[in-house]
Amino acid sequence: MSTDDSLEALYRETILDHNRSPRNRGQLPDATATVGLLNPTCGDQIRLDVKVVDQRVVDIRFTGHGCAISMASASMMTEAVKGKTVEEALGLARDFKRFLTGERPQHDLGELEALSGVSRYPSRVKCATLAHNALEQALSGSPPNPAGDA
Amino acid sequence: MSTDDSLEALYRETILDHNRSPRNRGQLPDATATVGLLNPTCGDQIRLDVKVVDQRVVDIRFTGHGCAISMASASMMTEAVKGKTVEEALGLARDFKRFLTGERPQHDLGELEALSGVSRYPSRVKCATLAHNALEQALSGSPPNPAGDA
Amino acid sequence: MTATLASCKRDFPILGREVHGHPLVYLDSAATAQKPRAVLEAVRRYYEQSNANVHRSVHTLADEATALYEGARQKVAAFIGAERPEEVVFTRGTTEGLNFVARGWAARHLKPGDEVVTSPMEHHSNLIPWQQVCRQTGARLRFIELSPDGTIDLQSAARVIGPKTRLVALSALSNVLGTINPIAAIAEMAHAVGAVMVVDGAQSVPHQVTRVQELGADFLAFSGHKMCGPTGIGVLWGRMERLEEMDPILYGGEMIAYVSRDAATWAAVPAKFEGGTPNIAGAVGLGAAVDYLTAIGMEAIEAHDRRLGELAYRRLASVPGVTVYGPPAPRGGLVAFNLAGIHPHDVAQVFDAHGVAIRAGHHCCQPLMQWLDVGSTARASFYLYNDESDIDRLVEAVEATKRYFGQ
Amino acid sequence: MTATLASCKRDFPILGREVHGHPLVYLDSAATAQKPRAVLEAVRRYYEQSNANVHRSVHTLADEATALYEGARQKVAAFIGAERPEEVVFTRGTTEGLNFVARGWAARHLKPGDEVVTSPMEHHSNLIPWQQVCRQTGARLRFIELSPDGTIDLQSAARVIGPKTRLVALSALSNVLGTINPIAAIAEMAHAVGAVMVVDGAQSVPHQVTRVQELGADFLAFSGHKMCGPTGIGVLWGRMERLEEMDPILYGGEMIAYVSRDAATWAAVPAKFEGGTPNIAGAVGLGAAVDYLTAIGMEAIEAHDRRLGELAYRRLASVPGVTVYGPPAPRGGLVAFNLAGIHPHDVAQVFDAHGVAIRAGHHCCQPLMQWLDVGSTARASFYLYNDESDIDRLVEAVEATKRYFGQ
Ligand SMILES: Cc1ncc(COP(=O)(O)O)c(C=O)c1O
Ligand SMILES: Cc1ncc(COP(=O)(O)O)c(C=O)c1O
Repeated sequence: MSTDDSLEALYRETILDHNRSPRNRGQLPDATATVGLLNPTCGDQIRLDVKVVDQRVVDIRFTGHGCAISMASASMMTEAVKGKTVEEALGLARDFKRFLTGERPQHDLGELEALSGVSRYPSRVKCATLAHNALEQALSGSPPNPAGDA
Repeated sequence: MSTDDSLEALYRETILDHNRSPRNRGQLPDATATVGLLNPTCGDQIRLDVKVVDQRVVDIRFTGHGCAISMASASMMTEAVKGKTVEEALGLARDFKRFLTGERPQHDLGELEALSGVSRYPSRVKCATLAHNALEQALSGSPPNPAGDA
Repeated sequence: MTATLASCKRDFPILGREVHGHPLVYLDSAATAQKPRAVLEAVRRYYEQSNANVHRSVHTLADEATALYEGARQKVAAFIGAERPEEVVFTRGTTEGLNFVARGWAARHLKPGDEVVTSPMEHHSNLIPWQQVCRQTGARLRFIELSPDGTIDLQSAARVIGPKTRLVALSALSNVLGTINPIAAIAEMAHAVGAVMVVDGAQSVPHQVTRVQELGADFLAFSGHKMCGPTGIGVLWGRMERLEEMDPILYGGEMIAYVSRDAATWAAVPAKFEGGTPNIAGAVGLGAAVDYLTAIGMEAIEAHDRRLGELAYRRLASVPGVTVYGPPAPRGGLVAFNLAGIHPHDVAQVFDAHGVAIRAGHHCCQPLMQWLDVGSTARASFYLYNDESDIDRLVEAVEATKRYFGQ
Repeated sequence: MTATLASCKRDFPILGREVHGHPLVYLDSAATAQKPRAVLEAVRRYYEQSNANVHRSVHTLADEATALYEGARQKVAAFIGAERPEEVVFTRGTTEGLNFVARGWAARHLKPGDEVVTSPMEHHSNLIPWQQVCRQTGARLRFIELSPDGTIDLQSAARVIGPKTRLVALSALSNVLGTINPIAAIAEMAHAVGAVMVVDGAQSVPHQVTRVQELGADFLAFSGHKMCGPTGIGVLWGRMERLEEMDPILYGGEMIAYVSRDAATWAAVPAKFEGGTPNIAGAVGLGAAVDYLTAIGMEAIEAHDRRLGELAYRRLASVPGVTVYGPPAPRGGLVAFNLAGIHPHDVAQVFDAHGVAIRAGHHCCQPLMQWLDVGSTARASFYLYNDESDIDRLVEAVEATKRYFGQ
């Protein structure tokens, strides 16, 4: 792969855009769950605030710092799950993690599919899944399955 | 080196003879010093009884079990030092150990020179020096220099 | 790579060597095995194309090196039937693996009055770590006795393994007696009293089909260099629950989660046990060795090695003046023996002059030498690249040695 | 082998590689160095001609293997100016060496109230072992503070090192800041209060002339893989008196004198610390690496690496939006840096797309990241096979990355 191809495979325009202008950035004063996660390999941090009402994610915000992949992934994820039921949101997080190991997603992942290139960069999978792990933890109250963490 | 050359280099006829019929084998009831040594690498053992009168080795005996090299070396050593002064005997032991590392002996080593081939077999040097280490210990009352033990 | 047992010898460059004018007959594989070209090539390819530190960087070489290193872990896991690759911890060898269990698991779990059980046939690496951890914790070290033929006495095992037993450590195959130990039966006794079963697989994993689930072990340690892999790499396999309750041993890079000036938390298993830059090329080479052995077939190798061990035992036993040790059959592919009146070192030296490489000594089993009541023994050990003609050369060397020393 | 610095690049097969259509520029030698053909050949020759277990047998291959292994020890001893080869203990790497000192020396000598002194720039391998042994013994861990430019504050050192200090552990060259630490001065302070000086030489020994006598260290740990040697081999050097008062860590084969069922005594240094089959091929390869570096000349390599490090620092510092860390000069051959608004992982990824291999992360120095108040950094590191054109490529990659992320 040439320079451009290799970068384009990883950093789709959507990703650069979400990285430059993250959606749902901030905190929720009335969050029902807040989770902080750190990626020890690279020092990336995320804080995720979720507001769940009647088993539905009515609002979600994130703050933190990390690479373009992890920040764009967090931004896209918040957009994807806002308004979804807890069940649906958890399904999406798991589906996305499978997707990054090269499996076919069961549901439409929307913009998150722009992260497909990550599956070819094992060292970056952890970046892309950080926000999703935080989401799982916030919604299920338990740490996510470490296998999906690979 | 062919089979015969390689064996002849190590096991001179004198050595096989001393191995078959060791001289000064046994114990001394009136020993002035007795030393037992073990070679942990191969389990060889020697017990050396020395009788020193007026700074002279008037009698010496050994028992033990070990390979042909170690038993022949013990047998030859006892012959070489019997009747010598303590000084001379210690000098011989040290000279012999230098000899085995390929250096020239300062004194005539007599039959012990038949062990010259050992210097080409680093794994056997310990066998050939066991009795000499025991002698040094018996005559000086202190453990021998470990460097010579290599 | 030929991938059949019959013609595999040509895969091993060193076996084309001459020693003292004779084609080399290498009968010291229990000390260390020779390496097939496929392993040497895998190591060279790693260094010439992908060498980088693992897990640490995002560049192409580092990604490749990490994939090769973790790929080797997966290969080893499949080779021993582990449930998850994460249960495979890379070590320097059997010795380090057993010490890890002693320091990381036993030191944490043993209390005064507890008992650790082992046998008198163990290699020093599967004995001294237990002596030391017992001394440190106040636990007591007990021994299963051997039957006169050098097999484990199961009645003694049943007596010794009891409610105080916390850990049982046993080799699956003795490096001196050739005894194939009844690990599954002993593991059952251990588990019945709630003890942990530690298996020294240094001699078994290279020579026998290994399925950790059926073995019944909680921990299994083995060495790459004895199974056609490079030196400096080995494996500690453990059940995930046991590994999780084990302390790390080497503190440093890559085994941590978070570190402040005053404290640190650990990464998940297996990273927790792999502090510092690992032997990456060694792991890659071990992965290639596993591929090679698998292509030849471990069932075939197991049958072959046993056959050679049993044949050599019979043929040596029939030579006047030769004493052989351990059971006649079943046995692994090695035979310890002595020639009456000739010291094993002299035996090995005369063998070497005939191009036959064997080992002489206590084989790191001094308590077993005490049990056998010998200072040391000679030992011939076989592997996939040996055949019956090597046993002919072995027996000829015995005769030559007897003649030489006039016995 | 060319044996001159100017043309040595061609001795390294991997450096002929392309990455994403560009000739590879390898700037990650601080993580692990590339290997010259001479090292790979020495390893291959060992396996193809002399592979056998060391110290264990009397056959020809075993004699050759032992001579090669002990020969490597002598080469390493000469390379660092050790008084005796026996002071060189082979380990897996720096991490294992430092852990050995913590477990074998410090655990035995520290008492409650004693103090261990280190610095905030240490690699986790030179920090966590001391955290743990302090926790275990009741000793206290103290830190020499850094000056704002990332050098050791000698006044702080003079305050912190005092009558309670039993051990001072410091890296000779920081793997992030590039700082060359005043080991001799600190060692003098340590010795004045009767403390032992432990030096992490992971980054210094590959890049600087090392004379242990002048260094003033009591222990020095380093890794073969960072100095053109194989993975899985390293060295712990210690003064003989210190090594003799240190407990063994790995119990097993070859490190013993006598063993009974219940007790064991130890072999002499260094065998006492080399339990189990060592990484023989690794030691042989390290010996070849030492020969290679010596032929090129360590003085020349030291000057070359420093020049590249200082030049890269200046050139990066002059690019708008780039922050560089540590002192401008003197410095070792590495520079940690950040690009404003772009995460180091993304920097390294874009660099990789341009064929430039650097590392991004916390470099196993989380407390130093906390001190620098950054999450992570990018790092370019140089070795004998790099030259100024590689710095041009580095700076071009910085510009390309800024353009790519629109900064
Ligand atoms: C300063 C320093 N100390 C220690 C280490 C650890 O070395 P290794 O991983 O080879 O054990 C490194 C390298 O990663 C280092 O740079
Ligand atoms: C039964 C047994 N256990 C343990 C070991 C130690 O293995 P290593 O030296 O590779 O650590 C050996 C081999 O020497 C062995 O035969």
